[in-house]
Amino acid sequence: MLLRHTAPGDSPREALTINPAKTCQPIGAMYAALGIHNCLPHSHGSQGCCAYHRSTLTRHYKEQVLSGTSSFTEGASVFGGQANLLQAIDNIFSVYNPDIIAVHTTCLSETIGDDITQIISKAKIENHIPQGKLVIHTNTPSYAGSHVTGFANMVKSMVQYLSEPAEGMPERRANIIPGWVEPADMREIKRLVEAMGINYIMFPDTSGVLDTPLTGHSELFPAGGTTIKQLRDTGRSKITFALGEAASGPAALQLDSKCKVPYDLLDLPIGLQATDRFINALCKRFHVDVPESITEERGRLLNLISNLHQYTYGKRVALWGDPDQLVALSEFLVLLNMKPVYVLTGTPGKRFEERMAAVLGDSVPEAKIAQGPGADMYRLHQWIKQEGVDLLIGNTYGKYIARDENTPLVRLGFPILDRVGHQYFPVVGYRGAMRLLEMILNAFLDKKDRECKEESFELVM
Amino acid sequence: MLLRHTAPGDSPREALTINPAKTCQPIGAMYAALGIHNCLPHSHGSQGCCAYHRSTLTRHYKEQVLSGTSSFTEGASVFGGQANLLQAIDNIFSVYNPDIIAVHTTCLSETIGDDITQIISKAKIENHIPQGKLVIHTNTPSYAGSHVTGFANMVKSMVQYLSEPAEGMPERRANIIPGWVEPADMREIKRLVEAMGINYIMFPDTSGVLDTPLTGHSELFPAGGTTIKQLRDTGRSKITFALGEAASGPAALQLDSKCKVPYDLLDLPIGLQATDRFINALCKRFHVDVPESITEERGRLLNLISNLHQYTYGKRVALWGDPDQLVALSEFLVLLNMKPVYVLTGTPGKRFEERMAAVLGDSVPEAKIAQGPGADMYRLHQWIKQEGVDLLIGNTYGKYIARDENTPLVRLGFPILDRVGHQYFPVVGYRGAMRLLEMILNAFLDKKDRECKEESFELVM
Amino acid sequence: MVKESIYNPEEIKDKLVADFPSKIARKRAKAIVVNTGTDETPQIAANARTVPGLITMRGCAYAGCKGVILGPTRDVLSITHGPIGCGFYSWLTRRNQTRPPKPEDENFMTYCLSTDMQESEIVFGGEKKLAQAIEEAYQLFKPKTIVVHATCPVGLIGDDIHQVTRAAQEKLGIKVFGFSCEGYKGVSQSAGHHIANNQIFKHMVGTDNTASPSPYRVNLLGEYNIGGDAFVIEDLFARCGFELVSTFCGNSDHDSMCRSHTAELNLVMCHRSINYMADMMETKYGIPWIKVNFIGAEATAKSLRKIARYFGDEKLIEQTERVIEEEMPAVSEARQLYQERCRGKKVMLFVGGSRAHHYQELFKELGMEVVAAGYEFAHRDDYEGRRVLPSITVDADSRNIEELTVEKDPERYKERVSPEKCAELAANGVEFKDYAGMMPEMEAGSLTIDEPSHHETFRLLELYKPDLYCAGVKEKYAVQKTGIPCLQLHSYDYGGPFAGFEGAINFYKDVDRLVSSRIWSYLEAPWQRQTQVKATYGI
Amino acid sequence: MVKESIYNPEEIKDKLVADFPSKIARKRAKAIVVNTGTDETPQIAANARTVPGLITMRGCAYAGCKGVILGPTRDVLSITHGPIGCGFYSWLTRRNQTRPPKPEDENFMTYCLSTDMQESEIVFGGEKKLAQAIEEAYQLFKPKTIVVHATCPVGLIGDDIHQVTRAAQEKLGIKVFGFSCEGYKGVSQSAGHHIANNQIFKHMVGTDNTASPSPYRVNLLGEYNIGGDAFVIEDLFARCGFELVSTFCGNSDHDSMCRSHTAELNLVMCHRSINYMADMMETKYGIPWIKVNFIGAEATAKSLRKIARYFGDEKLIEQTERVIEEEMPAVSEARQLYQERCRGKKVMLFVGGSRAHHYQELFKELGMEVVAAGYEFAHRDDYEGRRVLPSITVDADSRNIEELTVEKDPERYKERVSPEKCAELAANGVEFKDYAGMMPEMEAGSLTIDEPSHHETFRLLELYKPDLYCAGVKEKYAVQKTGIPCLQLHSYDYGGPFAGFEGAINFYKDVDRLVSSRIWSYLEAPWQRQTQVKATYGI
Repeated sequence: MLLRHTAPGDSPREALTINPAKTCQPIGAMYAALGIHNCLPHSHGSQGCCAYHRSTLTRHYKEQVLSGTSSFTEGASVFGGQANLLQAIDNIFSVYNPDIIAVHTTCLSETIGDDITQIISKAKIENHIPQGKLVIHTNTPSYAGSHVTGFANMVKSMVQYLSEPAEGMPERRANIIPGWVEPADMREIKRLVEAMGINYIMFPDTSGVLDTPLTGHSELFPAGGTTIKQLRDTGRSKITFALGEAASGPAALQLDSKCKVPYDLLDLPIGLQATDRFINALCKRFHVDVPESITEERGRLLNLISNLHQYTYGKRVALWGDPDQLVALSEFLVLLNMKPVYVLTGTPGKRFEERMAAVLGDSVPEAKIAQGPGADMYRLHQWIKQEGVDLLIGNTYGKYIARDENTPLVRLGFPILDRVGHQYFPVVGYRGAMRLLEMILNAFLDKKDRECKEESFELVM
Repeated sequence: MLLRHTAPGDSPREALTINPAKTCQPIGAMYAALGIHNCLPHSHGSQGCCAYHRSTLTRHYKEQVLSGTSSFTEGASVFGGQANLLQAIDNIFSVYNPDIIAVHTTCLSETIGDDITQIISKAKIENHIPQGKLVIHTNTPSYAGSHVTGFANMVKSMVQYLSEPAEGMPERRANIIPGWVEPADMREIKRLVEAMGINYIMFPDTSGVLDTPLTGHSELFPAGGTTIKQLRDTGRSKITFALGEAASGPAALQLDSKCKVPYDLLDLPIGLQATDRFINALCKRFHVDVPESITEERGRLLNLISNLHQYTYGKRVALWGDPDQLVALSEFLVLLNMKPVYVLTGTPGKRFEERMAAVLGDSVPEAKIAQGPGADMYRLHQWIKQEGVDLLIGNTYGKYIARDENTPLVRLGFPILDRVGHQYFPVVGYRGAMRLLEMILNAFLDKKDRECKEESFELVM
Repeated sequence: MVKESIYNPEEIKDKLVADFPSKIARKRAKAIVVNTGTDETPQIAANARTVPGLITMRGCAYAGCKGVILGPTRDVLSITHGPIGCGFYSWLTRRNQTRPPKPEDENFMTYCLSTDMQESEIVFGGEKKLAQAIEEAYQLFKPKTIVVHATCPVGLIGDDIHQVTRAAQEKLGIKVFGFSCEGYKGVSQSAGHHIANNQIFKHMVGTDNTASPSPYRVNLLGEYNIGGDAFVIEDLFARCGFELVSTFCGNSDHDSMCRSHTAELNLVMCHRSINYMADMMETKYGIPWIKVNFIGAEATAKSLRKIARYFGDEKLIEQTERVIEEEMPAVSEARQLYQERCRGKKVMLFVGGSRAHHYQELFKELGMEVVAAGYEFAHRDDYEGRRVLPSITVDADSRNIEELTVEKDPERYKERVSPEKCAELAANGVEFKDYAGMMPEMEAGSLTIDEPSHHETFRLLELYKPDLYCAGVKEKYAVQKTGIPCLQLHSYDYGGPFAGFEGAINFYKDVDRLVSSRIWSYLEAPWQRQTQVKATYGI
Repeated sequence: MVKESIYNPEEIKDKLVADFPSKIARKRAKAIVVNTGTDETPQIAANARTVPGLITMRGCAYAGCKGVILGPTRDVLSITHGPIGCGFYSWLTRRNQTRPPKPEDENFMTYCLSTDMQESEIVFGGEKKLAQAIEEAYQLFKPKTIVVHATCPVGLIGDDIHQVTRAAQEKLGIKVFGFSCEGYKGVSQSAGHHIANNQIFKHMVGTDNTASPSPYRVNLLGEYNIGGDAFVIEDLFARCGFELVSTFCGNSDHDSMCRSHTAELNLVMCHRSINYMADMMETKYGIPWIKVNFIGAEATAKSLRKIARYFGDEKLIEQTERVIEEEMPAVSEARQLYQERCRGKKVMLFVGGSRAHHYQELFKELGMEVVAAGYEFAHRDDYEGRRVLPSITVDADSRNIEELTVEKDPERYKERVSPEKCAELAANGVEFKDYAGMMPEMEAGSLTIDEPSHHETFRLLELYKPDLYCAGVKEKYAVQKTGIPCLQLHSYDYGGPFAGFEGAINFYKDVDRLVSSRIWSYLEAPWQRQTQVKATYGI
């Protein structure tokens, strides 16, 4: 047993987190910043943070992930990081020449109280920032929230720094804040919006940045990402669709209050119902018809669900990850008549438990939901030890539980370090839901094929 | 052991086939006919054939598969099936009202020598065929060739019956004969051709027929399929791209000789190189540029291959299926530095062994290739018993070998009876190759995760 | 529950055939019957030729012989003589499970053997290739028995498989025989059952006189162990104290079939496919037979009690009651739970030659209403009861299936039950050699339809909008496209077992899954609903 | 093979820094050195601060302490005191394998324990939470030892982890101690190694005097069992007859580290990360140390021979030779095969603090040319040899890492080798307390670059177009985008082991895989080739 010291039980812990179901803010800010075209993220703190974030993102994407760091030493930690950041801004613009640097803080710089707004304005005044170039920042203290918070903060900062209000009528155009999803998911959301014939700006957009082709040429800044012009224009769009309350809500709210762009706060379009609501919102807000091709994709998803229903019906699932994913995914699993009995996120936040109760309340009254402090994978495993599940859905760290408990794992969420596909094949939209369902079915059917008695080995399934 | 009576060795057999790697012609003709819009396939023979073909196709697609049958009784078998076929034509048009009936024969009607051409002309003369309706046929004796031959024959018959030569200059348009691939593959080929900006007719086209949405309404004839008008127009296209020599070659040849439409005979676009050749052929013949989006897809495939190479390198693979698939797939596997050591098809034909030798000759000199009589899955298993492989790639019947030998199976080919996905997610084109690679990697990595020693259990892969 | 009947069943009957050409309409109308709810059943046209061109559920004689009857016997090696297709399609596609006593014991069910006839054999004859194939099969598998199945061309080109198998038997010193089950024989799978029964009776039954010491020896006939049904029944028999000599043909093996004539009682499940065997064994060996049904918990209890009562041993009867008592609480609990969710829902079932009848038991237990049912390959007696047998006319298609002439075995015939005892048992519910048929047991106003075509099926769905439809794989996905769930009663949607008490619970669950599945309420997209509203209110 | 040198290395050096602002260019130029191919090596700037804003390979002190040094010890329970990130990122991300003797033995390596500091602790202090966390960890895991790792804010807010751990030790009755390895300490991981070494030496080494009876007791220092390297070495030691007391820190456990002072010889693999320990153990206990290298078959043989020669026992020497003889044929065979495909190819390696040196052995065995190399977190002596130690100036960043003052242990100090013997052994190739450094062993004209930034890396790739690049995960995929394969020398691309004879063969294969992979010749699409032709010929 790989996790041999985990015993069943629900022993209370007040101070100790074991096997977390979250990580810290800055990595989320870095991921979001990568979704701006020609942007170099910058980690203001010790260089270890930056190395850790780059490594984790790289392992997840198997892609180049670049970021600057202020490389604090003990001196900087004591006397403040202003000099380091100014020097970094100089060096980054002269050596790497991005259009924009997106700074996020760390627990180190937050603890010592570096005022980034002030440093950036000093940088401007002292001409550290070349003409036409930009530096923006967000505060991402690692000791508050989680990686999701960091993502949300950086997206909100894009609005704060860049969005410009319309002078007259807004454009007939949608802002799409995709939330923390994969490049392939962003591509898929764009495909759907384009198929609806709706003009849009997606931000951030990591497609074309973290799923780049192998060409024989290395690009510091790949072709993808939301341009600065687009970010400015977000203030002149007619409406914002914010997908995922935790990751996209704050930016949408900010855009409303700064530029008076109203917003629809929607779930991530994972699964049938959330995608329905997304498409329907597009349809309503822009008075366009849904093209037959999308309705057909929806129908193919329904078809697949109806045909293989016997393998999902009544199955108990444990899931962990980020609130936005968990809510939409749980709703989809319930549609498949599966039972998300254990759902847990390390990310704190107000609405998660309420939303989960709404999704699971009637259908899976026995479900255990946990969030924030103490909601870690050790706890999840303890629950599983008390009463097992048929399936695990979550990030790669679940593989230890999967092996110990001989329970199949569908990899979804962040980080996925040991398989490929997540960056290339979407799980959002109807097509994404089909992929999800395929993964779930394969998990069950592969296990059955492997373990059933010989007399129960089936040719047709 | 599920196949406990299979022993290693290469015992010669002259008369007995055990666990075939092919099936009979009519099912291929039925599948091809389903790719015509508003067409009811018709099986001229005993109703058992039709039931078997419909069941097998249904299990593969989990979709409605409709076909008429002449429902021979002993009397018809002795006195000929003309009366049955005429009655069937009557009934089909009056009850189901298709635009066209596509008749294929069976060993029964072939053995008694029913002359379908003559029966159809009698049906015309005697007004069994309503105005504007069509009946076409192909001869598919089950005792010759295989299901692939049957498919090729029906596609060729479409040309023979329907293609009309151009009166003046041909249209700037391509005919695409996709070969025996899945609806999703046909969709993907169409997407690529459309992205190139090339006008085309694909025939047959089972997308929209065997991957239909669940809507609450049942359609006798779903929306998809090549229309009769399109089939007529194939004779007026500038060129034919025939994908897969065995399945698409005969129709292309026929179209050339009947309507003087020249053709490029290409491999199925499975894997990098075959897709390259397909795109390049489109590019050359139509003097169009390849859009950046396709080049990027190609680059993403390359990227994925390069990143996960350590898991495919040197792996021994056994594969079986249809010649067109095997040739292209083997070439792709060699690119991945894998070793297709056993490759086998029950389908007879001239060029397979030659093509395979060209693909594997230098790279995998130890490869065993077999075709036609004696090339069955019992033989394949005997080879595997002599020296094992790391991976099986083939249809569902391979699962028995997979379980006995504890060797992972990637399901590809026909029929796939125990998993979903093949009808919805393409394996052709660059995106399809990424899916193939994902399936191959998952097969290896899942096995490693399951079986490795605890100390070798890896978080990052 | 008040039954709502929106339509008059006679009207529906008319609607079902309204689109057919008149000749076909007349023919099909005879196969559609409105049930009376009494023993007075109207006559139904069954076992008739399929109308060419009408999309049919049916298969062929080869499927009935090789697929159904021979398929489940693990250690009889089948070779299909013909082109490759027939062997391929019948390769592992039925879910008849098998469990050899030891892991190394013979099990050929995973193998598909074929002569893969080529054009030259069609022209010059395939006997030589067949003979060679039998030898090769023998060398590789060393089976006790090899059987050969003929496919369509074999009969037509005049290959004499019986001659070839006789010669092989002599040469190899094992049992080798053949089935002339060409696909064009008869009008459905049913012909193949008959052909298979005949040859098994001739070549296997009675070839080994070793009898078990237990006095309570039974054979189970017409149980094919789909999804493990036979395992459940075997377990019940063992716990009750019945000695199962042989099953025809689920989880079955060669030797037990050869000893099957040593049984004291034959239990017939699927009458349609196996009645030949029961009758012939009665005539030759004096083994009486009773109809049993292990589909449905009540039916199972009833069947077990009948068997125990037949033997009359008090201890046996007591033990049987104990087993039923052990099983029933879980069944009742499940039934109560699932009844709440299923009661009153409408169901149709069109499948097999006895399943459409047997499964009505389970639907009754769930409180569901069977509004229409029918078989795929049944004969009139399966619908109307055995009493109509004498009035069934033998048509051309039936006539060419061999009827064996069986006589009392001079040495081995034994009267198990005296005529007096027989009457006494019958009075106690143990009726020999009889079955009521499906129609008398259905509600008045419900429909019985023999082998509905695709067209009739979809008219039925439109007219009734049932909550559940039961059929086979060819129908399942087409039916579901209409938003009505379809349960495969051939393959149990790859679930099961459905037999016995355990099976009943599985079945309740599966039916609940199908009818309560959330997916059916999502067929319309939100924007489609809006469009409708717009359309209705002219917005 | 004639070496082609298109560029003058001095020119290249200029090109590498040409795009930097002049101040940075001057600084970086000092970290880039053209090798002389002799012992006369120029001075290199190493262990210097990373330039803010330059994209760096480096990590932090916490990573060096918790990740590298403490990570591989299975039964010492680590708690990260800080916000959640540091614990999360160091959770199982190094491939240091572990193999407890029994399946139920303690193994905490799969667990990530953190105090997950929140804002309130930043404001009001985290000591209370830490104390509570230690207790909770003790209750759940009942370990022998708990250690605490400080992250950046801990030092800043003034939490005294040593005070808290001392109190916990008293309360719980087990060993509890802490590491002040805040991420901002020093300039790289290296600071963390030092901090870790100090505390392990203070709290663990020498706490158990139980010695094994074998006279050939050694410790292996600076081997972290990536991909199972230590397993290979352990196996070789066992076969040669060396008794491995303890490894710092691969496949390691608490108790053996506590007994490590009973060894007769310390073997130093990664000098950079562990030299502190070797020196302190020598001073305190008199254990001499030699530099060994098990990367490369020749290097492995040489190292094994050195150990055997140190002990001087003829049987031991003989047995060691026998082991080498057993292993070499397979190595030679593989080397011959892969040399054919790899010889002459150019490679660069930038990784670690000794790996970039060790792996040159393997590339030499393959006949490949190392055109540039450098470390990520090394000091000058790792480049120039131990002899430069006295000339290394201690800067502000190094000065704030504690240097322990160690003295001879009055009771346990023992001279293992007399000065005379020492000289004699040195003459025979067993040189104590010394290592040559990477630069003297590299070819003239090749480059040594300390911690190249992302910019320099890509200039190097452009200028040299090497056949293989070796670095870490952050570099791998970026490098491969240029069409040049990259081997991760931290994680072995998730393969390995690469140590010893077996590891050498694995390495040859992997390098061949990378440089011979077919994919690199397909980077251009056919239509891109055509475009080029068009462009060239103006078509």
